[in-house]
Amino acid sequence: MADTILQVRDLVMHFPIGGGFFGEPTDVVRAVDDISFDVLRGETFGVVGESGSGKTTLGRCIMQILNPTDGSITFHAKSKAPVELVGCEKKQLRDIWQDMRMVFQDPQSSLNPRLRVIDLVGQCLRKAEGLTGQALADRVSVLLEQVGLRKEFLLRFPNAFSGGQRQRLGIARALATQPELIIADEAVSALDVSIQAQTLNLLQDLQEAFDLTYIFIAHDIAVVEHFCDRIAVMYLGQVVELSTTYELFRDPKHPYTRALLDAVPIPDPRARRGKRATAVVSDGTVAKTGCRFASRCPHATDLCRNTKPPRKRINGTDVLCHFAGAI
Amino acid sequence: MLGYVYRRILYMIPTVFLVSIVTFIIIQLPPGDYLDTLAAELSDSGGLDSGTLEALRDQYGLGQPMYVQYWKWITGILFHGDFGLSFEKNLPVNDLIWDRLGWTFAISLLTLLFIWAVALPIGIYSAVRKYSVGDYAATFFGFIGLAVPNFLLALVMMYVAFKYFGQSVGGLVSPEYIDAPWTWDKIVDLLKHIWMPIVVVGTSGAAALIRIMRANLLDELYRPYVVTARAKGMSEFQLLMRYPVRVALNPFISTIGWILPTLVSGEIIVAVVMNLPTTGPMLLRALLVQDMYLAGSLILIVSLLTVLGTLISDLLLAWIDPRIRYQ
Amino acid sequence: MTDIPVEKISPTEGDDDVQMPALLGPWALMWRKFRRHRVAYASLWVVVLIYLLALFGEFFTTTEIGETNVRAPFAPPMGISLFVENEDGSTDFQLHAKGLKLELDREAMRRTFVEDPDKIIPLGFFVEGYAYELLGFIPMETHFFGPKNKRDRVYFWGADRLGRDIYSRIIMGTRISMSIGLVGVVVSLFIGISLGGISGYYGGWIDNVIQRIIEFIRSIPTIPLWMGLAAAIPLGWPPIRTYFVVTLIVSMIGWTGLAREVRGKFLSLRNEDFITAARLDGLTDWEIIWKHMVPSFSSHIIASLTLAVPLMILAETSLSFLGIGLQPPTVSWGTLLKEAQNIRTIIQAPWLLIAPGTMIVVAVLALNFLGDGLRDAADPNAH
Amino acid sequence: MPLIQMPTDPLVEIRDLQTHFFTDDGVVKAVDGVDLDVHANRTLCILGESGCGKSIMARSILRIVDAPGRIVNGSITYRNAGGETIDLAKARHGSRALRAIRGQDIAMIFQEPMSSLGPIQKIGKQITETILSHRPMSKAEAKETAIEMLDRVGIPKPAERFEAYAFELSGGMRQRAMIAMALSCQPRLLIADEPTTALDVTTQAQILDLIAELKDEFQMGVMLITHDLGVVAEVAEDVAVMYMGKVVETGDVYSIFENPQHPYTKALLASVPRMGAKRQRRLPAIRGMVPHPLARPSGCTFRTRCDHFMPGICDVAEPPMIATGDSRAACFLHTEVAQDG
Repeated sequence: MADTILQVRDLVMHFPIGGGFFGEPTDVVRAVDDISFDVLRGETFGVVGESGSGKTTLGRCIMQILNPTDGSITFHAKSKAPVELVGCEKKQLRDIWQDMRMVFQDPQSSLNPRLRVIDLVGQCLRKAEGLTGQALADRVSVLLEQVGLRKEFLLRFPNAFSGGQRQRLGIARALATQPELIIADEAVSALDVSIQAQTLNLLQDLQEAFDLTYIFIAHDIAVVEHFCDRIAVMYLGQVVELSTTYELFRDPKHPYTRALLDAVPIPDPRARRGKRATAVVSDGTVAKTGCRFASRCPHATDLCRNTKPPRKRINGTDVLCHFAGAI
Repeated sequence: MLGYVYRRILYMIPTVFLVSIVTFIIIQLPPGDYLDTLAAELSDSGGLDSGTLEALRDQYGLGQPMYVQYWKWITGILFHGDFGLSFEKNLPVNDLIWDRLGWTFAISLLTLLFIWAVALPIGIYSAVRKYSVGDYAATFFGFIGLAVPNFLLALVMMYVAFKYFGQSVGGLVSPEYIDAPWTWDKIVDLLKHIWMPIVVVGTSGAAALIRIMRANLLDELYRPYVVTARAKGMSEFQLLMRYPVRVALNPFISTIGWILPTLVSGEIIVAVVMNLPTTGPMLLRALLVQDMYLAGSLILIVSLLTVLGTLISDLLLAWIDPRIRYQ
Repeated sequence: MTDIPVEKISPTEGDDDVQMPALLGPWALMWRKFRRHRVAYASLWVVVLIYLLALFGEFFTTTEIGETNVRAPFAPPMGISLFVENEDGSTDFQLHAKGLKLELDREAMRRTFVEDPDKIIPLGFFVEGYAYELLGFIPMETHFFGPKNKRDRVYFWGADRLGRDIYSRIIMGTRISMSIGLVGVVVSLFIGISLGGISGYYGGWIDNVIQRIIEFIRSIPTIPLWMGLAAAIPLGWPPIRTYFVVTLIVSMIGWTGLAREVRGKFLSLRNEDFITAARLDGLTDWEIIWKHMVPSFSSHIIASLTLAVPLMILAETSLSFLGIGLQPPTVSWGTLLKEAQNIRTIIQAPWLLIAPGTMIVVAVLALNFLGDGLRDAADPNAH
Repeated sequence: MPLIQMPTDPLVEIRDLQTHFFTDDGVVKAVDGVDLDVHANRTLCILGESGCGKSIMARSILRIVDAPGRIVNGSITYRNAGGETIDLAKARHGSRALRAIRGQDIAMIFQEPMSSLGPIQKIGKQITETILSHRPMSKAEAKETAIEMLDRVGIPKPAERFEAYAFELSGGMRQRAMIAMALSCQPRLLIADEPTTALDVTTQAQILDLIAELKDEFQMGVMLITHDLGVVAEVAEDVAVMYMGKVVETGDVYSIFENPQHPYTKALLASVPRMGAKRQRRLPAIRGMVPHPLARPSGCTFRTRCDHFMPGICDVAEPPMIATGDSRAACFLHTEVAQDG
C-alpha cells in the first residue's frame, strides 16, 4: 500500500440552523456528510464541487479550524507517530499546524493589512522556532525568493502588492514551517488567467522541490484536471465520486460528475457542447431520503429517491450511485 | 411574520421586568423609608395618627424584605393600578400624572413627525447632491444641532423671542386659556406655543437623522441595483425614490427605536426650562423633594411607553422590510 | 534550516515591481487621510487647546473663581482696547480695558453700568495675580493675561449675580466638564470593552444576556433615569465624591454604544481569514486578540471614544443645569449655566448664558468634528 | 477564412471611445481609444482580464458609468430600428432620448444578480416597471407580459415567482429573472456583463444556452463580457480582446482561437488549462502582471510582458490596428516596421 499521509474516516460536520421560537436550532445543514478517503504522500488530491457542496468545510475540518461533529482524521507526518486530529488538544494542534498548512482563497483578506511582510510570513517562525531579528529576516527573505518575490519587499505592507503577489505571500507563509501537507482552498480562483497559470506553476515547482502533498480545493474543473493526481467530486456534503484524474475524465461514473464535465465550457469553438446542460434543472429542494442528487438526476428512479445509494468500487473508482457503471 | 411579532413581544418581558426593578431601586435609594418622610412632613401640619401609619406600613410592606416590598409595589400597580401616594401633594399618584404624561407623549410624537419631515428631504438632498453648497449647509446645521444641548437652545430661543419679538414664552397655552375649556381659539393659541418646544426638542434628533439618512443613502446610491434601474431607462427621480431611498428608509425607520427615548429625555429637560405642563417639571420637583413614589411612577411609565414605542417601530420595520419578516 | 535549494525553484516570474501608490503603513495612511479632512484637523487643535486650558486653568484666569465683588453684580463684559489717548491728543499703544461705574437710570429706576472714560485698567501678559499652584504642585503668581495692577479687576465676559468673574470661572469650569468627559469615557471604555469583548468572543448565552442588557439600557429614556439616580446623591457629600458619582452615572450611557461596537468588531473579525491564518500560525487566543484584533479595531474605537466624550459633557451639563448633578461651589459649565436658568436673569445679563453656552458648543463641535474625521480616516472603504 | 461581410450597418459603432476616471491619485484611463462594431443578431464577446476596462466600456454605451468616471472622447453611434442614428456618447445625462434607448433598445444584465436586483422590491414589480416605462400598456397587461417573460426564461411557477423577492430565489433563478427583466421590452441589443461569473458551471451552462436561444428568437445583438475563454468559445461569433483599456485584437471566434495574431491573445490562450488536453507539466504563463493603471507603459501597453518586445519600436509609439491573418490586431509585429527590422 502506498504511503498515506492523511486518513479521513466517516467525517461528519453538521451546522445547526436556527429559526425556532426561541431561536433554537430546528434543523441541521449536513455540510459534510459521512466522508472517507485517504491522501497519499506526495500527491495532489483535488476536491471539486459547486458552491454549497461542502468542499471548503471539508478543508476546514481537516485543518481543525472547525470541529467536526463525528468521524476521524489521522495525520501521518514523516518520522512522527500518527495523530488523531479530531478532538486534538489546542497545544498539540499548534505542533501539527507546522506540518500541515493552509493557503486561503482570498489573499486580500488572509493577510492582516496592518502587518509587514516580515511579520506576516515570519509570524509562524517566530512562534515555532523562536526566530527573531536578522535570523528571521534572513529566513523570510529566502522564503520570498522561493515564491518569486524580491527580498526587498520584506518591510512592505500587503496593500503594496497586486493580487498575484499577495497570493505568493500566502504561499510563502504556508511554506515557512516546512510543512508536509498544504491545503489550498480555492487558492487560484480569485486570480486572473495569466496570474493563475503562474501560481499553478509555482505550486508545482514547490511540490517537486520540497516533496509536498497538496489537498487542492477548487471549483474550476479544468484547473483541477490540470493540477491534480486524484480527484474527489463533492455534491451536497458527500463525495459522490473519487478517482484518478485520468479515469475520472475518461469515464465519469456518477451522473453528477458527468453533468459537471458536460457543463464546463471548452476553450475551443469547434467543440461546442450543444444543449446538454438543460437536462439537470434543480427545483431547489433537497430530498431528505435517498440519493441527494436524485431531484436533478435524469436517471433517477424510485429506488434513488427512497434509498441511500451504496458506495461502490468500479475500476479503482469510488462511486456513490445505485446505478454506477450501469448508466 | 406572526412568529416574529410573538418573539419580539416575548423579548419585551425581561426588559419591562428590568425597568420595574430599576425604578424600584430608584424609589428605595434615598435614605429612610417613605413613611418616615411622610410622617415628618405631615407632623408639621397636624400629623397622622399612628393607626393610619401602621396600615400604610403594612400596605407597602415596609420593614419587610426587599422582594416583599417589590412584590407589593408591583402587584399594586399591575392589579389595582395603584402607584402609591405622592406625599408632597398627599394625593394618589394616579390623580396627578396622566395629564402630564399625555402632554409629554403628544409633544414627543409631534416632535418625531417634525424630525421626519425635516430630516428625510434634507438627508436625501444632501446625499444626492454630495459636496454641494446645500450639502455643506446641511452638514453644518447637523453638527451644530448635535452640539447645542437642547436646554441651551430652549434658553436662547426664549431669549430671542422675548428680546426681539417681545413674546413671553413658556407653557403650552397663554395664561388666560390654562383652565379654559377647549375652543378653537385655545387650539390656535396652543399651536402658537407648541411649535417652539417641538423645534427645540427636535433639533438634535433631526440633525442626527439627517446625518444617518445621508450616510444610508450614500451607501445605497452606488449599489448595482441602482445601475440596473438606470439601465432600465427609469428617470433619475423615479429610480431614486423607488430603489435607494426605499432601501435607505429601513435603517431610518429603525432609528425610532433610539430616537424615541432621547426625545422623551429631551422633552423632560426642555419642559423644565420652558415650564411646560408635562412630566418634566413634575419629575424634577418630585426628585428634588424626594417624593419617590411620584418620581418612580413617572420614570416607570415613561420608560414603559418608550419600550412600547420601540416595539411598534420594530414591528413597523418588519412590516415594510420583507427581509426581516421572512427571517 | 536554510539548506533549501533556492536555485531549484523556477526563476521568478512575477517579480516585476508594480508601482503601487500606497507604500505607507496603515497608521501613516490614516494620518494622511485625517490631515486631508481640514475641519477635523483644525478641530484637533481646538481640542488640544481646550485641554491645555483645563490643565493649566489657573494660569489663564485673572481672578480667583470664588472671589465676589459687591460693586460688580451683573457687570457686563468689558472690551479690550488697544490705544489710549494721551492728554495732548496723541495716542499710545497700551492694552487696556475701560472701567465701569454704576449709574442710576432714572426712567427705569434701575442701576446700570456705564463705561467710565476716566478709569483705564492697563492689561498685560504674564502679569502678577493671585497665588496658586500650577498642576497642583508648582507655586506661582504669574498669570498669562490680566490687569497689570494686581488690585484691578477686569470682567472680559462679564460677572454674575455676586460679581464673580465669568471668564475665570469658565476656564476653571473647563477642567471639570472636560475631565468628566474623559473619565466617563475611560469608565465606559473599560465596561464596554470588557462586556463587548466577552460578548463577541465567547458568544452563546453570555452574548445573549449582555445583548439583552444593552438593548434594555438603550430602550429606556436616559434623562429620567439619570435624574432618578443623580437625585439620590446626598447634598452633603463632598464635591469630589459627587463628581465621581456623576461621572459614573454619565458613563452609563456611553458604554452600551462602545460595547456594541466592540462586540460587532470581534464578531466580524473572528471570522476573518487573517485571524484564522494567525491561529494556524500557532498564535494563542491571547496573542491573536492583542496582535491582530485590537490593532484592527483600535482606530475605530478611538473614533468612537472621541464621539462619546461630547455626549458625556452634554449629560453632565444637563444634570448640573437641572441642579441634580454637580452642586455649587463646584464650577463646571453646567453649574455656570444654572445661573442663567430663568428668563429674567438672561434678559438682564445675557452673558451668563452666552459665554458658557459658547464654550460648550465649541468644545462639543470640535470633538464631534474630530471624531468624525477620525472615523472617516479609520474606515478603509470611505472616500 | 475571410472576414464575414456584414450584410447590414452595425447596431452600435464605437469610435475612439475614451472613458477616464479622475481620482485623487491621478487619471485612470479605464477605456483608452476603443473602436468596435456591434451587429444585430450576432454575439460579440469582449474578452479580457480584470481591470482591462471591458466592463467600463460596456457601461459607457448605456452611459451608466459612475463618477468620477467620464467619457472624455469618442463616439458611440446607435442606429435605431428606423435607421436613424444617435450618438450616445454625446447625449445629455438623464435625457429623454437616452432613457428611451435604455431598457427599450439596449438592455443590460450584470454579474451579481443578487445585488443587481432591488433587495426589497418584488421581482414582478421590477419587471412591470420596465415595461410600463417604455410601453403604453395597462398594469394588468404588463403583469401578463412579465409572467410570460418569466415563463419564457425557464422559471418554474412564474405567477408565484412574480410575487417573490430576490433573496427568495437561487442564484440561477435570479439571473433568469434579470434576463426576463432585460428582455421584457424585446431590446435590439443585450449587453451581458459577466453574466455567469458568480454562478456554478452547471447553472452557467444553462444561462448561456438561454441567452443564445433568446438571441435567435428575438434576433437581437448580444455583447457578452467575460474573462472566461471557455465561455467565449462556447457562445461567441465575434471576439474582441481587450488589454489595459484598448482592444488589441478583434476577429471572428474561429480566427481568434485558431490563428491568434496578437502576442497577448496567443499567450492568454496558451495559459489556460484545457480539459481533456494532454497534461502538460507546466502551463505557459504570461510573465509579470498587469501594470498599475496609473503607471501605464509608453507605446504598446503589453510590451512589459511581451516575448516579442522590440526596443525602440514597441515602447515608442502605440501600435495601430491592422488587418492581419483573419483578424485585426494592434501589434508592430504585423507592421512593415517590424518586417523591415
